[in-house]
Amino acid sequence: MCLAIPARVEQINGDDAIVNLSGIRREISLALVENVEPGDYVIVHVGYALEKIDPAEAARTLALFAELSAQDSAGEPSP
Amino acid sequence: MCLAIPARVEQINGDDAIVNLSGIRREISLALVENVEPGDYVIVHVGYALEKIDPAEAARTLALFAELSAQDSAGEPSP
Amino acid sequence: MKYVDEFRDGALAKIIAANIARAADPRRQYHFMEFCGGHTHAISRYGVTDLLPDNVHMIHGPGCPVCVLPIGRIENAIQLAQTPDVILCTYGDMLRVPASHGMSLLKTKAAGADIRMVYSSLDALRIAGENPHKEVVFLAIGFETTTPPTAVAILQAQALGLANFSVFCNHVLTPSAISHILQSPEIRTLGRIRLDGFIGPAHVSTIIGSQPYEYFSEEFQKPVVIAGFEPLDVMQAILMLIQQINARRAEVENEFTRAVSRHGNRKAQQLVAQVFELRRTFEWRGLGWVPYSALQIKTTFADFDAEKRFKIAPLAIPDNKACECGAILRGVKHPRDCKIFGTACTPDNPIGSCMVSSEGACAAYYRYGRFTESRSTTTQQ
Amino acid sequence: MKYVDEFRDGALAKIIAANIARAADPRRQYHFMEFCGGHTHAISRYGVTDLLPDNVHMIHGPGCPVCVLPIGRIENAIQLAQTPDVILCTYGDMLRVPASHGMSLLKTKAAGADIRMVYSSLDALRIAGENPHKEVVFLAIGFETTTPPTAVAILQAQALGLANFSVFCNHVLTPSAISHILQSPEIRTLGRIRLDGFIGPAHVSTIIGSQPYEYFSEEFQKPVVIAGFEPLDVMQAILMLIQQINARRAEVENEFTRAVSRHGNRKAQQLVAQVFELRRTFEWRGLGWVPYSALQIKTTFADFDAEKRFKIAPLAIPDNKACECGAILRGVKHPRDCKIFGTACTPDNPIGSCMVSSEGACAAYYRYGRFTESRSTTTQQ
Amino acid sequence: MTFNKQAIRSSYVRPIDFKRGRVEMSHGGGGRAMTQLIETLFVSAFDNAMLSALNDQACFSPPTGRMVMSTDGYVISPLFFPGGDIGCLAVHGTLNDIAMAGAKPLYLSAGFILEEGFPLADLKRIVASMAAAAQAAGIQIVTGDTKVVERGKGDGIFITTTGVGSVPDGIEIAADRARPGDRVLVSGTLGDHGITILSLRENLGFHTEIESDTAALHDLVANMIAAVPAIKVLRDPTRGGLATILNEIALQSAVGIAIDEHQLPIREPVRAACEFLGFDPLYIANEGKLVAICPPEDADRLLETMRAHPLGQAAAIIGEVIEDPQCFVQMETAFGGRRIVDWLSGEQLPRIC
Amino acid sequence: MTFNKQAIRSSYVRPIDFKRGRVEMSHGGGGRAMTQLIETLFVSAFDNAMLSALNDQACFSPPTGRMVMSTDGYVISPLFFPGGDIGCLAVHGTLNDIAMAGAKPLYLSAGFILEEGFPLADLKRIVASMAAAAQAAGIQIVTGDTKVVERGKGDGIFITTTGVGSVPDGIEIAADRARPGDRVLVSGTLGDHGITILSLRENLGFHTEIESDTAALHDLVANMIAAVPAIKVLRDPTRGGLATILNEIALQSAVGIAIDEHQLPIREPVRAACEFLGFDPLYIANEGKLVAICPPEDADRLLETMRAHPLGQAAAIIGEVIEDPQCFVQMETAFGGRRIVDWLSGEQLPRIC
Ligand code: SF4
Ligand code: SF4
Ligand SMILES: [Mg+2]
Ligand SMILES: [Mg+2]
Ligand SMILES: [Mg+2]
Ligand SMILES: [Mg+2]
Ligand SMILES: [Mg+2]
Ligand SMILES: [Mg+2]
Ligand SMILES: [Mg+2]
Ligand SMILES: [Mg+2]
Ligand SMILES: [Mg+2]
Ligand SMILES: [Mg+2]
Repeated sequence: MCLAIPARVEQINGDDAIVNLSGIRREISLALVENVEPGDYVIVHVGYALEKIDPAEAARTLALFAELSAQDSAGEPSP
Repeated sequence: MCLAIPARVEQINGDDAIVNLSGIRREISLALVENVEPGDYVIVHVGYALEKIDPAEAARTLALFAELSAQDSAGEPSP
Repeated sequence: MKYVDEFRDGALAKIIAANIARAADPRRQYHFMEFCGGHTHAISRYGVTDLLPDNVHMIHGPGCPVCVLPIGRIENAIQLAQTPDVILCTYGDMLRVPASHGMSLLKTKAAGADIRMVYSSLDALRIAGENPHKEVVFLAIGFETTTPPTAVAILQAQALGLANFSVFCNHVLTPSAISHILQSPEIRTLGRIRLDGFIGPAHVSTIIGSQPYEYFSEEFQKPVVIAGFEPLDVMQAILMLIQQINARRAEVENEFTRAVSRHGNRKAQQLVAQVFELRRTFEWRGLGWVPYSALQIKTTFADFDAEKRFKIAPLAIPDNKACECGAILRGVKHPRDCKIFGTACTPDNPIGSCMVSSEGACAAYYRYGRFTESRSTTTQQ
Repeated sequence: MKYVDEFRDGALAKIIAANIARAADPRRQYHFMEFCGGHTHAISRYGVTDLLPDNVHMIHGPGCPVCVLPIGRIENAIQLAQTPDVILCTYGDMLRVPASHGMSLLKTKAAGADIRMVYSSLDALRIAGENPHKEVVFLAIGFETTTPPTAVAILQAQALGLANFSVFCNHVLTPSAISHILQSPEIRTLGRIRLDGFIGPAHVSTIIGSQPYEYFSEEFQKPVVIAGFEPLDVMQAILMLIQQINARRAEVENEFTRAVSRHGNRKAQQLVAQVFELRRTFEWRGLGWVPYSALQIKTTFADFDAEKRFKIAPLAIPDNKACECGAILRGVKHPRDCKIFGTACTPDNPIGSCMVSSEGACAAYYRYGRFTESRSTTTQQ
Repeated sequence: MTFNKQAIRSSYVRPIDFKRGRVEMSHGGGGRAMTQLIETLFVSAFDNAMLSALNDQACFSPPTGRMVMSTDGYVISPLFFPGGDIGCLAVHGTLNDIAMAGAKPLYLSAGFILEEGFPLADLKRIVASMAAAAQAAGIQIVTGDTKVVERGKGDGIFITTTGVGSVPDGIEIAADRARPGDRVLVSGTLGDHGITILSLRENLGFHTEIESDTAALHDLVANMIAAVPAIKVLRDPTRGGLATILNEIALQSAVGIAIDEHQLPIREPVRAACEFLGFDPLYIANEGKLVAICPPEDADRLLETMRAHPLGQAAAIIGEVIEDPQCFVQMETAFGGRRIVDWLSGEQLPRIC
Repeated sequence: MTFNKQAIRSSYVRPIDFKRGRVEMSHGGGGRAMTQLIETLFVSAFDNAMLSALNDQACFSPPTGRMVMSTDGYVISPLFFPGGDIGCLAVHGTLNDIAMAGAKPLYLSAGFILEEGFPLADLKRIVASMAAAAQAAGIQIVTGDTKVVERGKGDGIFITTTGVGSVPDGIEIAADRARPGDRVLVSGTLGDHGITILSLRENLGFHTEIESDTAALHDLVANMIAAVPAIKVLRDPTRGGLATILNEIALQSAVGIAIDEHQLPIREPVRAACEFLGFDPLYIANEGKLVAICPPEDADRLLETMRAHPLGQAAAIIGEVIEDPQCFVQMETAFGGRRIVDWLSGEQLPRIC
C-alpha cells in the first residue's frame, strides 16, 4: 500500500521540483515538506514528496542489518 | 441544379408522407403543397414535395414528343 | 420510375432529334443558354449533344447555387464551423466548394470542425434538438426551389422554441441572375456574345411559375422555354426554341406543363414571403454584385438569423486570379480559355467554382469535353 | 537506486534470516499481521517467506485502501461517472475494483463514461482547468499518505477559483482500523485468532509518526514495529517483533527511522486538519462500520465536496454472499476457505475486494499460495 | 504426470460473458483476458490446427503454381446489414481479391482492432459470420491478431484480412492485359451493396428491400477459368464501383473501354435510390460481383458459364475494349448519346443540385 | 500511338500537398484521389514491381521449404517515439513473428486505416520509415490497402501488416517443444520499448533517455539457427512482456519454467520507471528482443552466437525448463526467495498502492 519511492531532488522552483530516480525524471510537488534542498532524497508518493530521507539513519539501519544478532532463541540472553 | 424526382405518395399523416420510388421509400414533408392524396405523384426535393405532377399534362407532353414535326427549316411553314 | 423513364426514352429521342434536324436552318447558328445545371447535367449524362445538329450550340449558365456562392460567404461558413460549440449543417453539395488557400468545408471538417451533411433542412432541426448545448447553424443555399424548405425549418424552429438553431441564409433568385446576364454589355450593347434563347429552369419554375420570365422575353426579345430536367424535355425545349427563332417569336413557352403553372406554387411563395425579404444586393461568384438577387431573413425572425447571431462580417475575397469562371458563367469565355484548366484546377482539386459541381461548366467540359475533342482529334488523324 | 537497492540486498537478507532463525523459539508459533499491502507485496515479490522459519506466520491485513472501500461507495462513484458532463478522475488502482453485478469503473468507462486515470491529484485539477464546461470529480481514496495531496488539491482549487472541481472523499485512517481488528471478539475475547504483533505502516507513518501506535501496544499489549517497504526492512521488523515477544515486551519500535519520526510530518498534518474533519463512522469493506475511521471535507470547503454538490446518497450494498473477504481481512479466515476462490473469483474477474489489488490477501494467495502449495505437494509425492 | 491443459484453464478462468459483456482494454493487453478471448472465441470459431497451435504465426506447405497475396481493411458502418455483416464481408472481400488473380484462395489471416466498450455479443456474431463464410468458401483462417483501442479512438470493430492463394500455371490474369477487341462482362446487378449500406445511414433516411450482394466469387472464377483459360482480366468492382475499375483497367492496359448502358444490369430500386441522392450507380460499391475481360471469341462461352453459376445468373456482356491513347472509358447511353465515364472525384456526396 | 501513362496522370492531377495537407474521406473513396495517394506515396516509397502493377493482389513464386504467415495490427500512441515510429514497428513486428518460426521473411502486405484529418506529412514520414525498415530487412511490401474513417472514429493511423516467409526443411520451432532441462535465453535488455512509450504518455509525466528497442530480428535468428539448428522455441516478448510469453510457452509445452532474477538484463531507468508506477518490468513490452529455448548442451554456443550479433549483445541465459504439471513460471529472486511469475491480470495500470 502507498507506493512511494526515494528519489533525489535535482531542481527546486518554489513548491515544484524535479526528482531523478536512476535516470527517470519527474516533476513533483514539495507542498508537503519543508527545508528540502537539491541533493536531498525525498520519498515520492502520487507526485508529492512525503518526507526527506535521513542519510545517517539509513546508514545506521543498514549497519544494523549486517550485525549478526547476539540473541539466542526463547527470549533468554545467550550466555 | 435543384435535384428533384417524381415519386408516388403512399401514406399521408398530416404534413408527413411516405413516398415510393420504384421500391425506395422515404419520408417527406407535404408542408409546401396542398390537396395531395395517396396515389398522387409529387416532385420531391430535399425531403419536401414541391408540386404535384399533372398526369394529363404528362401524357400530352409525351404525345407531343412522338409527333413528327410538320415544320420545315428556315422558319417558313412548309408548303 | 414513372414520369422519369418515359422522358428518357431513346426511341422518342430519335423522333425529336429528327424534328430538330429538320427545323434547324443550316444557314444559321443557334446559341442557347441552359440556365440550370440540371439541364447541363441531363445534356452530359445522356449525351444529348450527340443528337443535335452542329449548328445548335449549348451554353452552360450560372444555374448552380453552389457555384455562384462567393468565396467570402464560404469563408464565413468556414469560420462559423470553427467556432467552438458550433455544429454547421449543410447539403452535401457545399462541402467540396473551394474557398481561398485550397480550403473547403470538407477540409475544415477534416481539420476538426463539426460539420454535418444533411439531406433536408429538417435534419438540421433534429440535430439542434439532439444537441441542446451546441449552436446548430444551417448553411442554407439554393434557388427558389430550396428556399421554401428553409422557410419551413425556421417556422418550425420558432414553433418548437429551439433557441440553439439558426440559418446562415444564402438563398438567391433566378430571374435577377438571368436579367443580369442579359444586361451585360457583352450581350446587350457589344453583341459580342450570341445568345438566341434560354431554356428556363424546371424545378425553380414549379415554385415561381412561368410568369416571371415574361419580362425577359419582352424586354430583351429572347425566347424562353421552361423545360423539365429529363433529356427528352431538354430536346423538346431546344426544338421549341428553334421554332420560335425561326418564326421570329420571343415568348415564354412551357414544356414542363406537368408540374409548372403560370403562377407557380402559391403556398410555397407565401411561406417564403413570411420569412424572407429581398436583399438590396448580393455577390454572385463570377457575376459580381447583382441587385435584388438574394433573400435575407426578416427581422421578425432575427433570432434565427446566424448573420445577426454570430455578427458575421461581410468578407470580400477575390477569386483566384487565373480563374475565368466569371466570364465562363456569363458565356463570354470557354473553359479551355483558362490557363489552369485541367492542370492546377481539376475536379479533385477545384480552384474555381465552375469545377466544383459536376454541373459546373469547367467540370462538365473536363469530363465530357476533353473526350469529345479527343474523339474528333482521333477521327481526324 | 539509492535507498532502494541497498535494502534489497540478498547477502544481508541471509544475515537477517540467520538472526531470525536463531531468535525464533522452535517451541512456539509466531503470528504477525502486516497491516499494509506494501509489506504484503514485498513479502510476495521477493519471496521473503522462503527465508522465514516454518513457525513464523504472516497474516495479511486490510491495509489496501482500494480493498476496503465498500461497494456502496464504488457504486456511488459509478453513478457519478455516468452523470452527463461529469469527468471522474481517479488513481489507476480504483479502476478494476468490483462493485455489484460484475461492474467496475473500468467497465463503466468501457460502456461510455468519461473516466480518467490520474497519477496525481494535481492532474485532476489540470483536467478541470482544461474542461471548463464539464464537472470534474476527483474520486479520492487512500490512507494518511494520500490524504495530504488531496488537501493540497482542494486548497489549490480554492485559490484558483475552479468552480467545476470537486472531490468525492474516501480517505480513511489506519489507527482506527487496527483498533477495530484488535477489538474484534475473535481476537480480544475469544482468543480464537493468534495475533502476536504488528508490522506498522511505512509511508503512512512518515505522515502520522510512530506515536499513534503507542496506544495499541499499551492497550492491547501487542508489539508494533514500524517498517519500511523493502524486503530487508520487513525481515528486520520480523526479527524485532520476535525479539520483543521473546522478551515479553510490547512496545512501538521504529525500523524505518530514515523517514519516520515520532511526530510525523507536521506540515502535512496541518494541511489535512485545515481541509478535513473526522467522520463519526465509515463503512470498510470487510470490517463493517468503524467509528471515527475516515475523513470528510469540512463545511468551509463544501463547494469542493462532491457528496454535497451531487447530493450523493449513502448506498448500503452487501458484498457477494460467498465472499469471505470480511473474515479474511480480520485474519479470521484464509482465502482457501472461500468457496469461489480461483473459480468464479480470480484476479481477472475479481468478486471480492481481496482479489483486486495484487496486495489483496486472495490475489496474493492466488499468485503465490497456489504455487507454494503445489510445490509442497510435488515435493511430497 | 497426469497433465490436462484444459483443467488448468477452466479451473482458474471464469467464462467470458458473451451476452452482456463488453470489450475492455485488457482484452488486448496480452494477459490472460486476451488469451481467454482468443481461445474461447477465435480459436473455437475458426477451428483449425494451425490456429489452435497458438503460435504467433501459421505454418503450411507451399502450394504448386504461383502464389498470390492480398490484403484489405474493413471499416464498414453499420456493422450488420441486410445480406451480411462486416465479418463475412472481411472474408469475401479478401478472398475475392485473391480469386481475381485466377487463384484458388488457401489461407486467411485476420487482424481485429476493437474499440473499448464494443459489445462482446456483436463480436461473437461477427466472428461466427467469418467462420461460416470461411467454411462455406473452403478456406481456413490460420493466424490472427487482436488489438483494443480506447473508447473514442475506434469505431466498434475494424477487421483487416490478408489472404494467400495459388494460381495454376498457364493462367495469366492481370489488369494490364486488356487489348482492343476484347469483351467486357459483369457477373450481375450493380450497386446492390452500396445502396444497401447507404439506406442504413440514418441521415439519408430512405428504405429499401435491397440486400448486399456480398459473396465469395472464387468458385465462379474457377468455373470461368475452366471454361475460358484465356480470360485476361478479372476485377471486383468494390469501392468506386464499375466506373472506377474500368478506368483502372483502361489506364493499366493503356486502352479505352466502351460500354453500352442498355446492357448494364441494374436493379430498379438501385436506380431509384441514385435518383433521390444524385448518385450514379456506376460508382456504387459491389461486394459479390466481378468484371471479366476476355478475347471476343470466348465471350459467349464465358457468359454462358457465368450464367450457369448461382452468382452469375444476371451476367452480361457490357462492352468492349477499344484503342484510345487517352484511356477513356466511354458509354453509349440508353438514350442514344455517348458520354465519358470518368474517375470519381472525391467521394460521392448526396446532392441537392 | 504515342502513349504515355505518366503524361495522362501528370497533366490532369495536381500534386498532393504533403506539407500541409490532411487525409480526407476521398483518399479512401476509391476514386482518383485514392489512386493518386497510392501511386505517389505508397508505390513510390515501397518501390517494387508487384506493388507497381497496381493489381489488387501480389503474385510471386512459392518458396522452398514450408511457408509461414503472420499478421499484427499496430495501434500505438504516440505514433513517433525515441527509437522509432509506428511505421518501422509495423514492419519489424510482423517480420519478427515470421522470424520466430525460424523462417526467412519474404513479403509483407500493409493495410492502413487512416482517420480523416490525419496530417499527410505524418503519413509520409511513417511510410518512409516502413520503406526504410523493409529495405534494411531485405523484404518487399508487395500489396496493400487504404481505408479512411471519419474524424473521431479512428486514432490517426492504424496499420495492419501481414507477412509470409519460408522455413528451411529440418527446422522445427514452435512454442510446444520446450522440455525439462532445456535452457531459456533472452537476446537483450527487457522493457525498453514499453517504458519509452509510457514515458510519452502525458498523464504519467516522467522523462527518460531510454529508446524503444524496435528492430528486425530475422538476421539474428538466421545466425542462431545456423549455429544451433536444434533451437526449439523462439518468441518475441511483445505485449505482456517476458512474463506473458514464458507463461504461454509453459502452457503450450506443458512444462514449468524457472528463471533467475539475477540473470535478467534490465536497464536501471526501466527498473526505476517501474518503481514509480508500480509496474513489473517482466510484463513490459519489447519490440526488438526474443526468447529462445534450446537443449542444455547448445546453450553456451547459442549465447555466444547471440552476443556476437549487434542485436544480441546483452543476451543472457535466464533459466531453464522444468517439469511442472501446473505449468508455473517461477523465479528465484535476487533477494534469495522464490516467487511465481503469473499471467498478467488485465492491463498494468499505474498504482498508488
Ligand atoms: S478551370 Fe478552374 S480555375 Fe479555370 S475557369 Fe474553370 S473553375 Fe476557374
Ligand atoms: S476469493 Fe474472492 S470472493 Fe472469495 S474471499 Fe477472496 S475476494 Fe472474496
Ligand atoms: Mg486487396
Ligand atoms: Mg478488395
Ligand atoms: Mg478488388
Ligand atoms: Mg499479434
Ligand atoms: Mg467511436
Ligand atoms: Mg502475429
Ligand atoms: Mg507480434
Ligand atoms: Mg483494397
Ligand atoms: Mg480520434
Ligand atoms: Mg510475437
